[in-house]
Amino acid sequence: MRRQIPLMLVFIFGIFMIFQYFVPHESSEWIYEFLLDWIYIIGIFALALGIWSLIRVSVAKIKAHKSGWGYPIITLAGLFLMILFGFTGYRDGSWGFYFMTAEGLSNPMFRHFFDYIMIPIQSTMFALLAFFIASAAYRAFRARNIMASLLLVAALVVMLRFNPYLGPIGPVIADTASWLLNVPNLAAKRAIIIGVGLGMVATSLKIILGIERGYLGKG
Amino acid sequence: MNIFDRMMSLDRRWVFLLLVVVCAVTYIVPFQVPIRVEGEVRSIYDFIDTLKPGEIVFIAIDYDPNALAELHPMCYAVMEHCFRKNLKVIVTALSQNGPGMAEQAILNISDSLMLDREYNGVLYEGREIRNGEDYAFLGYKPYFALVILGMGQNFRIPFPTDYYGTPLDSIPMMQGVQNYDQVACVVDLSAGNITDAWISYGQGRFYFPLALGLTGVMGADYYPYLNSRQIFGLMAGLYGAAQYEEMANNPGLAKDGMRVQVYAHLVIILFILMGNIGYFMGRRDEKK
Amino acid sequence: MRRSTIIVMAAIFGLFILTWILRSTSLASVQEHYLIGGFKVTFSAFLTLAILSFLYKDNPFYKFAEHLFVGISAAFWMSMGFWTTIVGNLIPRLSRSLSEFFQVPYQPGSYNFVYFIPVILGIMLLMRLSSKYGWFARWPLAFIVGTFAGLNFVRYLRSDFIEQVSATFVPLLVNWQGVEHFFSNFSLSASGQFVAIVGNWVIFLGVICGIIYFFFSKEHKGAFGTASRVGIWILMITFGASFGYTVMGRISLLVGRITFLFRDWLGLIS
Amino acid sequence: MKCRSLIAFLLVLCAFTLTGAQEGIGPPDSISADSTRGDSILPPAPVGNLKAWDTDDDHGHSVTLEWEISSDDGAGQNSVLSYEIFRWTPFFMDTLKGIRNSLAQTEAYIAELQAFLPRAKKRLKVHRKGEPGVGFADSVAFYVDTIAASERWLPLHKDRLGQLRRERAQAIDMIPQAHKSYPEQGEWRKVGTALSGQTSYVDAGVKEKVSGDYLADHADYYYRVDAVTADSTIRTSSEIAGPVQSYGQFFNTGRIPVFVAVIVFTFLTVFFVTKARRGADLYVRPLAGIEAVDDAIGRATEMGKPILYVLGLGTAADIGTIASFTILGRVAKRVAEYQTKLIVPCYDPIVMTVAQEIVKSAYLDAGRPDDYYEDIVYFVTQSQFAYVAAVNGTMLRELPATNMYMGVFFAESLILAETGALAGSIQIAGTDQVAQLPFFIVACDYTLIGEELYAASAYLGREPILLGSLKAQDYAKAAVMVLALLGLIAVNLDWTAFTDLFVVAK
Repeated sequence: MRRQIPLMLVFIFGIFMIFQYFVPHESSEWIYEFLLDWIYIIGIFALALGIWSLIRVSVAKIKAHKSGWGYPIITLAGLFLMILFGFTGYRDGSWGFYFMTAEGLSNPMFRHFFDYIMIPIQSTMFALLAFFIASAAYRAFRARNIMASLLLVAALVVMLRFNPYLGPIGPVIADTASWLLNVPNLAAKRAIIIGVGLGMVATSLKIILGIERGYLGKG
Repeated sequence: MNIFDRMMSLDRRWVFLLLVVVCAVTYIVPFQVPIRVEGEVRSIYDFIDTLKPGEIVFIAIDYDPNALAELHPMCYAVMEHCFRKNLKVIVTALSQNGPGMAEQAILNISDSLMLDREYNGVLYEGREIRNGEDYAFLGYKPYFALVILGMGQNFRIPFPTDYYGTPLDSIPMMQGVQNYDQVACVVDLSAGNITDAWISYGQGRFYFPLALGLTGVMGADYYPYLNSRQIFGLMAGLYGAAQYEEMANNPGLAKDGMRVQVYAHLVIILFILMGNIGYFMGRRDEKK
Repeated sequence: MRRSTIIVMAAIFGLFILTWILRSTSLASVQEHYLIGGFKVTFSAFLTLAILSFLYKDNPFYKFAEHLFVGISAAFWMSMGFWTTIVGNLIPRLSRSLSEFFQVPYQPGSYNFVYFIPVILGIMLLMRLSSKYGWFARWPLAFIVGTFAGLNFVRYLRSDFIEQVSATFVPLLVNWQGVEHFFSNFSLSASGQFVAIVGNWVIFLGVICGIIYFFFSKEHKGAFGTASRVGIWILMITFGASFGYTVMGRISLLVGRITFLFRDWLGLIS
Repeated sequence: MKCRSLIAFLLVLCAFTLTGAQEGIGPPDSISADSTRGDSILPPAPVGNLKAWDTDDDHGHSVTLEWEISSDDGAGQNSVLSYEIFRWTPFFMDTLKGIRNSLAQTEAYIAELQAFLPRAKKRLKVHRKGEPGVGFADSVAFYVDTIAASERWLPLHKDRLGQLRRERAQAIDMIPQAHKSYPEQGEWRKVGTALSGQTSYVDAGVKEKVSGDYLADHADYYYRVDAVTADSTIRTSSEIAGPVQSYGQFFNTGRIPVFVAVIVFTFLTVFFVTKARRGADLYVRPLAGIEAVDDAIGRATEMGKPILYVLGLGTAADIGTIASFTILGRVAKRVAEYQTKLIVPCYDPIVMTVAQEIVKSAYLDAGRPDDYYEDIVYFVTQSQFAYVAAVNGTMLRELPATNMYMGVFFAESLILAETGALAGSIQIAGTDQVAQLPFFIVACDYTLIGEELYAASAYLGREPILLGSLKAQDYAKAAVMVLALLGLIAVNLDWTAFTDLFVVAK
């Protein structure tokens, strides 16, 4: 009962979605749209579970009083402040349970926290990639064997494609780089995508048929 | 630990430090890097450079502000080149969010034309760029494919008036200018499918010389048109724009960006080479 | 706390105040609330530097930024999810009085009752918190997994399988106009016929060798092994080239942050 | 005072709509002569052979038109710039449009009144509390009156709304009937434009009945196509095509190739799984990344350090994440057996829920339910870089012996892998995101490339059933190679009948 019903649900909805793909009729589209709407709604309930988990882990750390126990307080403070800003707002001369108004977000603090805390941290985290791409290249691009050498040479050629100090070999490098990016790149990506596609299809089928049930907690 | 081991196992913080210093310095200090110019950009420059004063270049600014970083440098470089050569320019903006941005670009370029400048050893005196005499800004109309087709008959069909509401017949430089036949070439700067319309409905039907300025990712898809001679030139991305600036001897936004890129790439390549030299030398020592 | 830590902290706090004042004074002629404006920019810059300091090593400033970011972003997505999905999508279909409370237009319809199902499934999911009825949570999970398994099954069969296979059908002799034409117009230029032909051969053979590399149930020996090795070589070349190609975009991101620090915060460049 | 005039205006508007004022029927699209044209154009030749039919393989509400281009398009006078498509529309459609407009207006008024009432009541309270002064009695009385009036109007408006909705539903049902009156009580109206050179147009409406773009099924439609020159007054109409009805289909014939693939693939999988179940011995080649998993767990145990398992940014709907779930199950079981610490930070709350379930059962299976605690798997945040920031911190503070990244990853792949390398952990990655593979390959010790991620669950479990499905995948790959070869031959011999088999309708 505890395992059979979920497996049956998986089978029924999986088969339905496969047939739905071949039926263009309106009724089939309606059901499809309903199902996708449902999933979004369930996702929000799950988010409540997530927030609960975040709070519990933070509280546990604070209680344990291990080193760095103060930081989870910042997490919780940020969380509750932002929830407060997100759920209350000022509209038409009074504070209340608002979010959007015709002019935009009803609570300016929500906007400020987004613009001046989330955005700078987010873009700086993203910008860390510039450093990590350099350090990864330095650390890993060693011509140890054929495969590593191919990786290294291809990367070097592409990185040199617009270098102005190469003299007569410059144009050759640029042509080679664009060939590498257009030809072998296409072939390899297509091979991977076909493989990934087959893997996805096979895994989906195994899920629908109840062969793969690792996601239910048993292998 | 000998020097080769050290070259191999340098603390990555040195990599970080050198990279950030190089990026910041090359960004702030305005020195020039040479840019290697490729044939497809050179042909656009040469085409415009050899036009006689008074001839008309049609510049289609068909991108939104979100593609501004890559395409604005091209717009600035090409349009300033045209004005310096005393060519006349017709500008359209067929992308919905583009007209305001295009107008601002024209005004900025007009401002910089007030100054005396020397390019490629030739002194160009500053002059005032006048709307209606040096350029006509036609603005935006929906259904770009239809607009491009209509302009093949007469510019006055899709644009009875220009962006500012002046009838085209009252604009001095539009006197006797009916359609693409009176235009020396069309330069389309675009980040989307308007390019395809220019190729198939514009060039494909009215046979005017067409050059493209595209974003970096789009570039590769349009090389076949170069081979089939449907377009006579192509600039792709920041690098394409930097090449035009290089030809025009007028360094701008693109060359600023490329300066950082060239040196940042060199730093990374340098570290890769260092690691490998250390690796090979270290292995040779071991064999001995 | 060690003495050196306290000194560093104090120095950074001092710098923060200093740049705040400097930034505010430069804003004074432009903005009405220049003190607040200055604080906002300075705080953003502080957070930017806090994250960058991670490159040196883990430190209290990074920890501060990290923990703050986690809390705020979790709440951000929760608010967005609540207002867009629950209030925007669900409530207008469930209840007139709740719609009026949230001031969203009520959307009556004859199939609205089905929207009670995701609510029930959502509540089942919340039962995870109970140790006794936790297994009910598997029902909504099964629903989601099953629906998407069916969806993905046909979707990837089309996009990743049929369409990719048919994209591999390429002419091996591009623009073939006879042997004589081929040799008389032979050139190694990037746009020439020879390069186009080689390109298509590489694409076809590359795809085949790449697929051979992914065979699991056959030993990679002999000719099969050679093909599989060629396959992984082509994969490696591709990975190297993609890596090299990405560098440019990543550097641009860093330049974006440098612009923020030097122009928007310090005002050193215009 | 400004507020007062607004309210009064609102009430007048309410009364106006309640009287049932309908938007007047506008004049048909007028065609204005283009005065800027000097030279005259002759009327072009009309398009030929206009045909109209229900669009194939769709949900209905759409009609396809096809014609032969005018002889003055690209040839002859070369004067045709575009084709304009006209549909005969009964005047009844204007009545329907009127109902739709009134409905929208009524809805807007109700919303405005509903927003106004609580505000006005609040104001009234404030005014009553306020200092009695000039105009005090006036404003209180004013608010009392307007609130009373609004409360009176509101139910009336709501009734009107219900009535309008019923009217709209009836009117929509009458659309097919109204089209029967052709050619009386209606006129030709433009529905779209095709550019010169084009020979077809799809008049696609939407299926939502409340929308103004709704195109009813089972109604008789008539179409006409005008060849239009630069001067839009100079045009020539075609012959009329129709009547034509649109309707939905129950099978999309354009997707037959996918259908065949579904059947073949399902058959292959079922066949090999059954064969494997009967005990046939199946060989699988070794995968370095998989063999490293066991070693890595052993290493972590020896070092007394934890194992970090990152499920990526995928949702429970992504197959990559589901493959990762299965691997997590195996890893968690070994970890429980070795009594090593496991850390699983999650990005998606549903993924977290599933992962908790999996790890819990794995500990149960390993016979160590007491070692399990809920916070092995925890939620961080649903924001990409906040999640990365937190995982980075965890890596440098907990110093795990092994980091495993399995599932769906985006730009964060390299940030995670480089930080992990900095912490000195052994790193095993696996993803189906082609764009991120280069970074994992470069920065991690072992990487499962694409399909290998899906195969990993079968490898780790060594269950014959799962291995059987690997065999099916290999046969499908062999089929791909054969098809690719055949397709190649077909393309080179211009054998389009074969390549057309692979064309799938969107």
